[in-house]
Amino acid sequence: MQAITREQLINKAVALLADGTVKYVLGWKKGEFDYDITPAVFETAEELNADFVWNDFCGANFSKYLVAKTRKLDGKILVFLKPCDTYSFNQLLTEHRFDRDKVYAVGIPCNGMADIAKVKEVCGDGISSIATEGDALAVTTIYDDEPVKVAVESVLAERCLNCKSKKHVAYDELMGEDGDTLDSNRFDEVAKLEAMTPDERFAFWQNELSRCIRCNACRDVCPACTCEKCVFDNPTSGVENKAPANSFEEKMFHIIRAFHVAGRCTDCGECSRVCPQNIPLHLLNRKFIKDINEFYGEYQAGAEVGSRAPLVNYTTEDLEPGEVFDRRDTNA
Amino acid sequence: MQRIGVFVCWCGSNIAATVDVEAVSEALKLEPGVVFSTNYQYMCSQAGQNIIKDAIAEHKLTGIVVCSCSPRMHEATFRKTAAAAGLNPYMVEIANIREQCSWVHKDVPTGTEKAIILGKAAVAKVNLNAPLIPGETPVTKRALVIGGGIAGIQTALDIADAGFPVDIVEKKPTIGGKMSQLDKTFPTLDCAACILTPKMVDVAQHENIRIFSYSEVEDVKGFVGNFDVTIKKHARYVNEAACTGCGACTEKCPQKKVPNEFNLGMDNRRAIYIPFAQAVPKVATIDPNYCNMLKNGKCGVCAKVCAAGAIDYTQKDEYIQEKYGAIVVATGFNPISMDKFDEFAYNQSKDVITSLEFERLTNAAGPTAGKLLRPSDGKHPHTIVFVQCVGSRCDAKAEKGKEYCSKICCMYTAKHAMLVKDKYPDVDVYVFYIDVRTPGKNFDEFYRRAVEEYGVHYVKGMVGKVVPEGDVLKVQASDLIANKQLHIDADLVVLAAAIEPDKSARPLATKLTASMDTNDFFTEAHPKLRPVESPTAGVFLSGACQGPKDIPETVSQAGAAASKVIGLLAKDKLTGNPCIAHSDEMMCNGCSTCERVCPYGAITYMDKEFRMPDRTTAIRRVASVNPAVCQGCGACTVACPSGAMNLRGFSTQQIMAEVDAICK
Amino acid sequence: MQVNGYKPLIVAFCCNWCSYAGADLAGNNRLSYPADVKIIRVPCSCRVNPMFILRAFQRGADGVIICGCHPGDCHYTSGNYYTRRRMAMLFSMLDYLGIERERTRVEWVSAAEGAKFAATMNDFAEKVAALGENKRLEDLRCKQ
Amino acid sequence: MSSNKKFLQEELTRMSGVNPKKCMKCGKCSGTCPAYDEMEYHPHQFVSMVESGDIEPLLNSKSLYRCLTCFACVDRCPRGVEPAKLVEAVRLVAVRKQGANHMTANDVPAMLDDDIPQQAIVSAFRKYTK
Amino acid sequence: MRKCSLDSLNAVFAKIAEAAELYLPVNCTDGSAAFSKWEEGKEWSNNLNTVKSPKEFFFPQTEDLVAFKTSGKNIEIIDTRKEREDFVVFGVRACDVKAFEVLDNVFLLKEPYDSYYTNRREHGVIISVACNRPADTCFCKTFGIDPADPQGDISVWKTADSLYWQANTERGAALLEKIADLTEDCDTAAVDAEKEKITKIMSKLPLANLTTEGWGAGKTQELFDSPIWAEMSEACLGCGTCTFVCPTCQCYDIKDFNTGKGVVRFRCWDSCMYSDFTKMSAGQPRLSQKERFRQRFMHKLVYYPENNNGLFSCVGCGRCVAKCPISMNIAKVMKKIGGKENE
Repeated sequence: MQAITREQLINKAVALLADGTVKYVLGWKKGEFDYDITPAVFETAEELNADFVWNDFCGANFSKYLVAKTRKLDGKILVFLKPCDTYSFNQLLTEHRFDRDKVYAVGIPCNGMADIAKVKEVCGDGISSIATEGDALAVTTIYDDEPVKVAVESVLAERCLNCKSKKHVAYDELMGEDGDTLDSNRFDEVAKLEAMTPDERFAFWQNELSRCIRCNACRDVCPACTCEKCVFDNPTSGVENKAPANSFEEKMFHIIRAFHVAGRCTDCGECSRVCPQNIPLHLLNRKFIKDINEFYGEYQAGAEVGSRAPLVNYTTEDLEPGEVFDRRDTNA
Repeated sequence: MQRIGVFVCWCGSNIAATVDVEAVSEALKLEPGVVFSTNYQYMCSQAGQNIIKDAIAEHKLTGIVVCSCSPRMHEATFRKTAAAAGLNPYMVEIANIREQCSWVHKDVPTGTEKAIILGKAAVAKVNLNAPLIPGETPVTKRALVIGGGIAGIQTALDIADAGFPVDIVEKKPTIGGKMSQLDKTFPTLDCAACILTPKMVDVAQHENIRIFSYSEVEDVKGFVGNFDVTIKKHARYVNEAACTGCGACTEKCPQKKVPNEFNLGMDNRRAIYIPFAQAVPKVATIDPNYCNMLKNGKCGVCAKVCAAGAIDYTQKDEYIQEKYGAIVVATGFNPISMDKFDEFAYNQSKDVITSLEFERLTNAAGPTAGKLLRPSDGKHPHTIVFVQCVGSRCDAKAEKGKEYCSKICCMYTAKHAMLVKDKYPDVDVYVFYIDVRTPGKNFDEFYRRAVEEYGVHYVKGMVGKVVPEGDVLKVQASDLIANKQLHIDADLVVLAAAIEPDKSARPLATKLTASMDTNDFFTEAHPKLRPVESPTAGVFLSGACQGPKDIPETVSQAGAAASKVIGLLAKDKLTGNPCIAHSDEMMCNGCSTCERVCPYGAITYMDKEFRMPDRTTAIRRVASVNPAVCQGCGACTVACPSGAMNLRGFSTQQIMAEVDAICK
Repeated sequence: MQVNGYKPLIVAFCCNWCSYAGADLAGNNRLSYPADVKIIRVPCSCRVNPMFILRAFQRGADGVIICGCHPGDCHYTSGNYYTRRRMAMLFSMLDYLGIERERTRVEWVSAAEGAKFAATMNDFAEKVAALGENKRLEDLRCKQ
Repeated sequence: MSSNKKFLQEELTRMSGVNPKKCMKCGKCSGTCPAYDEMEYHPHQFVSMVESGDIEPLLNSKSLYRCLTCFACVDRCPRGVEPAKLVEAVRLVAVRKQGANHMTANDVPAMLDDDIPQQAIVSAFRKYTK
Repeated sequence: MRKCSLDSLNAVFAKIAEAAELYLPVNCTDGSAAFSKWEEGKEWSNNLNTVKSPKEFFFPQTEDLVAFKTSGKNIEIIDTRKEREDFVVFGVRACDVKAFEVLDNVFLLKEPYDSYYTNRREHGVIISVACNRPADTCFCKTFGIDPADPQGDISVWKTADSLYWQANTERGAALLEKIADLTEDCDTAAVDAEKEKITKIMSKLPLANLTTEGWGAGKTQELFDSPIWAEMSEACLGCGTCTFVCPTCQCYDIKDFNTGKGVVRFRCWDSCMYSDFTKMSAGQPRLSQKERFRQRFMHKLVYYPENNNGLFSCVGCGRCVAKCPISMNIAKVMKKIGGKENE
């Protein structure tokens, strides 16, 4: 259950529309089911009242939409930002990717978002409705007469289980209580992989990346991937490629993508959320984040606007590329 | 599609001995775009260049590949050749089949195979070359000389005499540098002050020269022809224009216990001081670390005695902005610290001194008014031991001294020995040496005179230790020729300390983006062919900042640096390197990533209206590269995630084509 | 260079100011190193894009080495510092994906270090040859 | 150089870790040596003779047992050559030969003396024997 | 009709695999299912659907078309086609079987036939299986597909303890013959009961009442400029997930890969959602995401039926519904038009 209610958000949005602060509202729109929620732009109170939703399935990070929306829209837009979204928001501002003056950011607290795949693992397919009842979800399927109660806690998305921060780092207005940054265990999985032998690691990634269908969902949803044109789509870049023709190209795409967002990735986890093949792409990004923290000092992309990302920075005392391994080997 | 000509050079037998040049030119004939391929004994010769020129005309070549020696050697030559034949010089690529092939591989099949691959890579690259036209930038006709020693003075005078304005920045209150501290100069034994001070006066009076003494370079921006320099003028608490240099203040100042750095601390000066009688500018300076007025507001004697009213306790550091077309570094040297050489007891006995201290001791203007007296008790010494190579020629691992030979010690030690014997023939003088190095006009003759005419004892061997005992210094040394260990009771020991670049050089190099070697000597653009230029365009080197030098050498290098500066300032416009970064605006995200890595600040951003792919228009922030500022390192090209940044001459596509050609 | 009968292909990216000149010096001094090493001249080691490295592996390279000026000596003052970070990160990632770490290397070679250049290439070629063919980052289409 | 000499030379440089070629023949080692006058061959000669392969005289010289191993030469050598380590290595080669011990246990009682710490004798015994 | 017990399934698979390569859905490490070549120890997944549809067997994501080898300035053209070995795909759902018909209409309707597709089609035997547990995202019924009665060379029904086999084609019959030893004749009673159960479930599905009303041949003029496209495509990321998991999407791009020694010309799936889809020298025909979004749904629900006797090129498998990163999908689009536009 989320701390702020749908009604509170709608009231806020309606009020800001009414007093002319904003002309548009970027929010979550209800879908066919109770969990297939789509980001949408609302312009009136009627639209909001009819279709706006706020529940445990509002995972989408709106920050990236601001790049296109502020460019196109003729007025100010209200955006609701969960704590993790605010990091992407700041990172995009650092990179001058949208016009801050055209955005009214409302920070909203988040208790973590549920992963529908995990719900289905518990309740099976054929869900006809999901209702929030306190800290649980009441899931009704066509196969069961009685709704199954599932604790939200038990079906939280991986990124929410390893939430790094409940603190908003950017907003014009904050609703509800602000939280703190958290000590998460988000690097445990990375460390587990690091502890494997190279052969095991190779086998692990071969298995994961071989499922890639190059749908580009990870890239297209990523708030760090806002390039006007991605090098992989650009025939003149020399590395254009459209399909994972073989295991090399799967790796090429994901390594280069991770490298391009290294130091800029806020670890919002959208890439893994949207991957149709459930490839744990966040483990690539987190590897870079972990390395950055260990090699160059703790750095959280998006924590503040204008910070200098580690890969566009240096010290004269940085460790040598060869020492990277010595360091890990002695740690291990 | 290009029409490429391939020219394989034999380099006599340098290439042809290990590379089948015929096979290379034949193989490359089959590469895409190649319409002509040949080989010749010496492509760089006039005849070879004519082959290229003729082929360009005959085969209407749009690009050429020369398989020859390193591009560092003859790229410029072949570019000129191409230009002479009407081809854009940047349509030339060199395959380095000499230094990186024929010279490092032994057998013909291996060499030939590799040469063909290197040739293919060059062909692949030239297929993607585009004609480049260098940009032009104006030149600010003013030079900056950093350092006012003999190197800086000579450079400044030469430039100024050619009619260009010059500014000298000197961090001490006076120009003159180390030479002003010397007594006599080898090999002619004329007095340093007699030959230096007229030059200092020339500088002071030259209409084209300004002196910023007691000043340092704070910041350097810009690039060759267009440097923007901030000079920090330290507050000297004396109005320079008003001060007449009468010296009244320096006599009345009650603070008498300030170690006199000009005499290396062997005597004292006042808190307000003029370093030496012939100082330029001859202006007093208040030392804020000792001045009672500045420290606790109690005193003000100097202001009272100053007839000119030049004292100004409220003076602040001043920052001066100036534009320069060229910068000459003349930051000089210092003797190294003797702290790590306990065996010579430098820190234990006042009678163990460095050679520079010895210079002051024999100088008529020095602490003893030129009388050779022991610093400890002012007695006349009877036995003097000179130790050479203290801290020079050391192993890097020993971490005590410098690996290089300090070059000047052999000569000045001979000079010192001779000066002693000249004034005090009764003194026993020993010089311990490893080698006596005297390559220079009249140098060896000078050294022989010390031995033969003056009877200086030159001992091949090294002093192992010096132990102060009572009022003598027990010197233990080896005499390698006699195969004996010597024990000498000396009254004075003089250490020929190694010299090192001034400490200000390293931070200055960073500001100038000029490179240095591991010893903090500035690196020259080419050790033989461009010895007075730094690799950073527009930055020149004069004197000991580039390596140990004696005065004649320093002066000649100073003149050489000046002539380079004059050559630069004589131009109205500079043509730049066209191999620079450029941004594809349609691809650019305006994210500032490239700006953050650019070491030259060459990238700026602007908001521009664009027609987007979906036919809408949008205002986007995009990067733009200042072609005059960009030096073409390519850091931005990798930082740019969208690949909007590319480097002309080393484009992503060209490098990938080379990779592909090599790997196929 | 052959180890167990395998002759590797090595791409060396050398910065124009130091390492390329170091390679030239190795040539001047006739210090031999395996012909399997093919040098690509770049203005600065910071011009080397990770894409070039992967590209080389794709096209059949067995090892890629990047040579630049010693830290602090970059002709462009800071280029090799960026290289150092970029490559530390990239190599760490490649290792994370299970790709043999010995296939990639960064080495600082000055224009004066012809001997170091040759020694580095000999050592690198030997280590790469010992690994055998690059299987983990290969593109079979390029090997047909 | 004969193969035996060469072998001995390599053995000595390997054991000592000293590269005699680094010596620039300044003589500072001998200049600093407190046992100079006791030694037939002086520190710089050790370095020079090992470099030239002229090792036999060193092996037979009493100089081996006059070196105090005070390491003054090691500390002061500007080239980092470390002559004392070379002397030590030559000494080891000498005493390792069958019957070439410089001291025997029988020599010890005669040396016992209130002025010499017993430890010095013990360490000398260890040093001069196999 | 033949039947075998679920316990003997492994033996049956082994028998089939003797005759031809056998593929079937197996569980992946992440809990989803994917078609995989059967070998001893591999178990048939309980999942309703695989993430990637079985269209891959006939129309793989990438396939080489032809190769060119260069030597000097000569180019040699190499036909890289190879006759496909016989293979069997087991466990294809009714919707996916129907999807083959959609693909056949594209690749095999008129000469020149697509020889790559034909080759695979001729060598593949499809064993479909009825859906005991349809999911909330299923809407095959909308397109007249009956998951209780799947088509294919052989249809299979699964009950609590047995598997029932029925051959629909000669190829199917021939294959059933090969496993005759492991199966026994039976009547259709159990299957009929199963079918009834499935039909009942189908009526309870959330999308059970979704119809194609308002869509189909001849609707181009009416729907093309509808304002819904802008609204529905608002959040579309322009990724290719929907197209790549879709069993009927058949667009591909042809690309050349320079191997350094020549060129491999290959085709790979393309997505109309991509900004460079069908890009030509003059640019791409659909400039905005709205236009690209519209293209996908108009193609499936209007243009394709117009050219193929009313056959829709959506089979209601629900993959895109489940996988769209922003939960925009064909069901929402159909409802929007079917609901508001036709009121």
